[in-house]
Amino acid sequence: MDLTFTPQEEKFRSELRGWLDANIPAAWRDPGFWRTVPDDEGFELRRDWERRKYEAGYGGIAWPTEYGGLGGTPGMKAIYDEEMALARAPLSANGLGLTFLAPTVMAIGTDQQKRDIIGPMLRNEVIWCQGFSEPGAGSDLAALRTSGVLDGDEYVVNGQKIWTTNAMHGDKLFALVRTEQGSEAHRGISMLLIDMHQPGVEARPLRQISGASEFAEVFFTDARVKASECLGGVGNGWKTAMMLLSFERGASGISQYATFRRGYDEIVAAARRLGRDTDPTLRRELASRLVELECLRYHAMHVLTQVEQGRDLGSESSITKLQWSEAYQKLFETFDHLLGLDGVVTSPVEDLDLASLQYEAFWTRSVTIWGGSSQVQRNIVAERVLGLPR
Amino acid sequence: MDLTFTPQEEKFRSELRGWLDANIPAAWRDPGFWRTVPDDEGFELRRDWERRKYEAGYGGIAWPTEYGGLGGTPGMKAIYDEEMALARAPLSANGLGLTFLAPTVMAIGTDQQKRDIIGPMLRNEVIWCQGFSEPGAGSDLAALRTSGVLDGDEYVVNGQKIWTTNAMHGDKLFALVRTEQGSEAHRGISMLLIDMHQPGVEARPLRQISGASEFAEVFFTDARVKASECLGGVGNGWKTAMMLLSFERGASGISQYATFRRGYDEIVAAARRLGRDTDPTLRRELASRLVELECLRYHAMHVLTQVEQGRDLGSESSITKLQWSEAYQKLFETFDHLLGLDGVVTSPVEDLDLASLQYEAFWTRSVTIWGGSSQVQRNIVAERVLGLPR
Amino acid sequence: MYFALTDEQRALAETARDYLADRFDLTAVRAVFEDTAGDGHPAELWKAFAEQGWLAVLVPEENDGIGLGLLDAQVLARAFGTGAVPGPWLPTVLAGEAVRLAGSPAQRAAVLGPLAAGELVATVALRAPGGSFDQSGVGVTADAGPGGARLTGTASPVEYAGVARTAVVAAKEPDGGIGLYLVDPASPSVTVTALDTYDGTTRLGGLVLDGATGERLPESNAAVLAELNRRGAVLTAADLVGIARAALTRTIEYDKTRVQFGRPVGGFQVIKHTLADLHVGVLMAEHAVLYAAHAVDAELPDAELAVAVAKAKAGDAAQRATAAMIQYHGGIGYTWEHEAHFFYKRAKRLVATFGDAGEHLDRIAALSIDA
Amino acid sequence: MYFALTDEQRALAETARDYLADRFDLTAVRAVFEDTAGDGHPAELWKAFAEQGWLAVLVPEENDGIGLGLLDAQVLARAFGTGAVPGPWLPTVLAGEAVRLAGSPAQRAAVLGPLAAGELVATVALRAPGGSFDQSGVGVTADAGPGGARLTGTASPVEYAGVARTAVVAAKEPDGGIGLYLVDPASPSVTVTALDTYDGTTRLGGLVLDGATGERLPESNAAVLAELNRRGAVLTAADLVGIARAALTRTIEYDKTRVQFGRPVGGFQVIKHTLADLHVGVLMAEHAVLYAAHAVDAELPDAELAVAVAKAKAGDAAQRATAAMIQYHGGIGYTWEHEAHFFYKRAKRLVATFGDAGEHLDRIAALSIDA
Repeated sequence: MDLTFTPQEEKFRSELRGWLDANIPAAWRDPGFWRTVPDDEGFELRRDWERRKYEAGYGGIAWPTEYGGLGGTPGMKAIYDEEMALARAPLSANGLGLTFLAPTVMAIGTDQQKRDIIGPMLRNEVIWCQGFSEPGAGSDLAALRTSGVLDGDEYVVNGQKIWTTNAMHGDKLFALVRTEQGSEAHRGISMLLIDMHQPGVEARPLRQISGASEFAEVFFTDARVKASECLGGVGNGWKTAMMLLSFERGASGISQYATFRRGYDEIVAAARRLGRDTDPTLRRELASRLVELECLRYHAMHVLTQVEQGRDLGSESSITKLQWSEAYQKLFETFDHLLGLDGVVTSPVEDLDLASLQYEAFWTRSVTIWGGSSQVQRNIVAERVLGLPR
Repeated sequence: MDLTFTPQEEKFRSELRGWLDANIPAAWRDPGFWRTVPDDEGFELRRDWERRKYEAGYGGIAWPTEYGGLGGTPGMKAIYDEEMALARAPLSANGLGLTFLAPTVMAIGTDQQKRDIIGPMLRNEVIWCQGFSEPGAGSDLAALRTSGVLDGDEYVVNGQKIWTTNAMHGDKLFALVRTEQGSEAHRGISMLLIDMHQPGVEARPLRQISGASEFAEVFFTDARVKASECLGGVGNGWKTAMMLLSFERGASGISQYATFRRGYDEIVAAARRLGRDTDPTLRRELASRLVELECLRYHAMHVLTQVEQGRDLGSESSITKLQWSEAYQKLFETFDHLLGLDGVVTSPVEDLDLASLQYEAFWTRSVTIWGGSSQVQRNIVAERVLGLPR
Repeated sequence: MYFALTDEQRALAETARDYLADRFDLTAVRAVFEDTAGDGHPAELWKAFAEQGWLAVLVPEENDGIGLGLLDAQVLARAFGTGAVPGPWLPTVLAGEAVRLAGSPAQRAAVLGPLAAGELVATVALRAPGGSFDQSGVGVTADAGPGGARLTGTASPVEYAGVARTAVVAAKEPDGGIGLYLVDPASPSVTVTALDTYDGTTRLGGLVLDGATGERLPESNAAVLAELNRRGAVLTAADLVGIARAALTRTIEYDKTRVQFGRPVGGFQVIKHTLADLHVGVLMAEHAVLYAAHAVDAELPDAELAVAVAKAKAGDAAQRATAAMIQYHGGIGYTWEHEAHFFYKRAKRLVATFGDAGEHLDRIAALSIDA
Repeated sequence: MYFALTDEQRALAETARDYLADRFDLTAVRAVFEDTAGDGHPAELWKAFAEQGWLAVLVPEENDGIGLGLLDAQVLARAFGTGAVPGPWLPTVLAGEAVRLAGSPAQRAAVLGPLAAGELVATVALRAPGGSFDQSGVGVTADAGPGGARLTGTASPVEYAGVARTAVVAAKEPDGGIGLYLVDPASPSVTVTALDTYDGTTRLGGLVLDGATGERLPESNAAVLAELNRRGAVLTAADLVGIARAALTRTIEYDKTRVQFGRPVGGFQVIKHTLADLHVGVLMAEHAVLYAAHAVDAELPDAELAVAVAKAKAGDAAQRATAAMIQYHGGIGYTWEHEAHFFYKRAKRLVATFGDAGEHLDRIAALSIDA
């Protein structure tokens, strides 16, 4: 057992922390900041900040240097994730591209794709969106119906995607499209790289129960994409998507831990302000939540160890997702219990603003749905980890 | 809303209570009494006591008088159930016969069967056991394999039943037997009435995790039963069994409520003795258990009202079973939490004997398994009450 | 033994349900929900409430009411939960109950008639921030001043503080007792602040009293406050049960038709079992509210226990059912355009109104452990 | 970053598992379990423990031990949980820890060598009935008497009080502090009562001291008692994690083959999801015990928190997994002949040993809310 990082890794942490201290505006540390900024403006702030971060040398931490990455260790990537969360750095403007698309392109993209996609993504010149889910294809992704029909050297795409993060600001979309007409299930699908700046592509924001719009719907009406803009080969879309999603496995949960642990402290502070932090039952309930958060931290160290040892993580990401999403959701149920009727209003007493925590409480209702619902994750754990019959 | 009973019903209650006061020995009121008496002796006490109860006019409360019953109202039956529980009257020696077999015989038995079965059962001259479950047919009762092959005017029965209550003291067994060889699922089954006092029938007690043996296994080796000893017609066994089980629906849960509510008070008393009744969290946990028990009481009134109104109860019994079994099991989980390490030993301090509560705690682990497991009950509620797809 | 609604009560429930379905469905609810600057008090709806007698249900006949009981009133509260209906019905009815229970004949005549006729929107202001729904949670004090009592302190959140013309305010009195006072929120010594809430099916405000004049309800005391809180708890529990049943029914209907992996998602065993458990829980909560309302009406010895059981159970059932409504609609239930959040948010608020689970469980513990 | 057992630790785990599978399987456990009149301390097994070095693991090399850490010791505790192994390993090892932490060189020499060699069965007696596992739960007082301290009071339940030749007894001292004392249970002023328990994988007793002579461990104090309780909690949590994993693995294996309704019951979605959730819970508990053991060994700043997290989580995982073992074996898991009850009962006992969930959650709350 050795829970320390190497001296090089700790040096990296200390430099990164210094850079973040100097470069994240004080206003951003206010938990309410991003909700006060109009959506478009907020996105531009994030895009610009991320570009500066890249220029300072903090882009693609664990990517090979040949792709513009830092060539760092898995430990450095974990440190990076943790420090970003601790510093309240905004979410990446290009998160899905950086996490999923880029490593897939590195693995199976053509040379042209590697050149065209990775650099511009790192520099935030192109913002990537993911086009997987559809209204009729949520947990059952293979039921997707968006179609692409070959017309000369272009596909003509029709259909609809949903739950597309950043779609209002996106430039391109890596989308699963049924390119073989009449095909069913996971056959006949291709991953097409679609330009969103064309008349045939329309994004409409999707408002959530919190009132915010993290997601959007994307409609394709005779949208066009070059046949060469296909990742992983025509008809191989399902296989490509599975590889792409497997890159989630690097994510250990440390970033979630850092974020949720701060949420815990904010909840405690709010309860204290109303004299509700001394209720013995609520204290135990809070403590139970911390048990799950600490387990998430230990689990993150376990995952990082597995990655460093080069072990196959298998379906570990489903376990990580279940642990963080359920713990996060329950933490905010406890927020409701702690605050009682006073949690119903934004400012129950002077100098106490619950808006951010209330917003987050609603957000937690979504985390057991997207990215594979808890039900889908349990299926995966049962079948692939425990070997139970399908 | 009118939660009172009629004057006649209240008169019945008062007389019954007086009779029970006078006729239940003081020793029986000690929660530990029945565990101190050897099994055989205990059974004889119960058999004898029940005979006296019958002779005093308290047999077959809601049965028609033509069958030796009292011809009472559903309200009287509920009062009877409640008073028996309150008085700590022992469980009936012939419970499965009285609850299930008798009304089935009244409904579809031959005249001969009505004469042969009902009177002797009421007088406890014949103790009836139920032979349904098998080692390979638990939740999936239709997978049963015990076979009956016609040989002249008798069936020759081979196979095994399990979870048979009172089998060590039983005289006859109403058993589901596959009388059509090669048949599958619920076809080709008959309900045979088998004499247990023959060389081909052997009962072996089945010890439980509590150490007691409420149940037994019954082995058939060329056991013989007259073809006329078939209830509901040859090959109609499944239909007969479904009718038989439907008579559970009269049971409203009031008897369970009275019993569990007393358990609640006993648990509180034990906790008080150890100074654990003031823990605020455990108090709330206890209170949560009482919420479910009180709901069970209200539900019992609801069921009784439905019965009195002559309404079809449908699959209500699954709801009753889920409510009482889960509430009962959780109540004793709270017993464990309340007593903490002191609940691990039978007598943590002088004058405190936890043996009965500990025994009951183990018993509660079985109630979500037998009589249709919680999983089976939830299937029934989902499909038959909520109309969800099979 | 008759543990059920009467035919008349069932008819009342149907009338309310049908009226709301026809004239104030979820589209109308949405308009109020999204108009956060509005007063959340649609005039047409209120007029209908008065015409249907829904404001008169608990008002005695001598005060031009219908003089029914809490069991009848909970029929309406449940219907309003089922429809996520906005408007100051609950606070108005409870203010009426305060006057009925503790007012002088003159006060009863002055308040109850107009209230039953829909001419008076009223509210109750019974606790301060951080407080519980009992004597200890009262945040206003009453001092004898020239010409009557002067009230000072805070009450929050108060339902429809912005539209109520009369507020029944609970106050601690110099002798250590509790009194209930009729206060005019528009008087200069009262500040009404609109409070932002996520539940658009209501409007909440804070009351700050700075020596405000209050007209005492002469029979009021701590016991009447407790009685008022009990009645508030029963009606809130009924609303929650209405929410819970609506959320469950809508989820079941959706899951019967939503197909994933080639079959209705309602056919997956995990979802079936979850919905079955929810049904049992909602059914038990329905029983518990019926029993509690009757126990209060009939002054049964276990009325206090029954109210606590009903509120705790109804809150639990509603929270589970509305959370499941979001989860088992998949992503669509998480969108603003879907109705799931009306039910989820209303339940979340009401769970804590008139005592959260902790308060009621503590009461149950005191009644069953210390007795 | 290396959050895992070393190869040596893994080898130790395998050796223990293999030895127990070969030489002390569940048939052997059953013999002890059912022999309720016996001392629950199979001599052959103890001899093997000594030979394998399993009693010496925490004893310093200077006292003829192996001098490893709690992380190594928890490997063994986990194996004993996996095998539901009886015998006084835990109380003996903890008594050794008390002497190692607070004993004089002479006491260490006298106790630790024989203990490591399997020649001394010892136990710890740290709380009274109704008490918690901290200073406040101590039920023995020490008074200065002629010729040394005299101990009076009660400690219960004490593991293997009937076979231990030495007991480490915690006592409140006249100055309000805490001391640990070596007591001979066979001395005339000590009464040892065998206590009936449902968990046949151990033997429990009560100690009543009536002016018994105690040899003080000179460095002992309240902090050492807390340290001892922490180590007890970690090793108990490890045992629970072993139980939980065994219960889950056995249930999965059974449900893969048990057929109902034409398919393995492990193929039903409700059972799959329950087992998946259990797996996540057990895995997290495994992590938590590893971390806690290391945190104590390395004296990490969050060691106290980590121990409380590990004990709370391991207890929860074991209780769920063993209850599921009974439920998801169907009726057979409820029979005496099946092994499910060994695990269920052992878990039920250990959940409350060295602090139940409430105690540990209170500690977590104090560390994270009041800090």
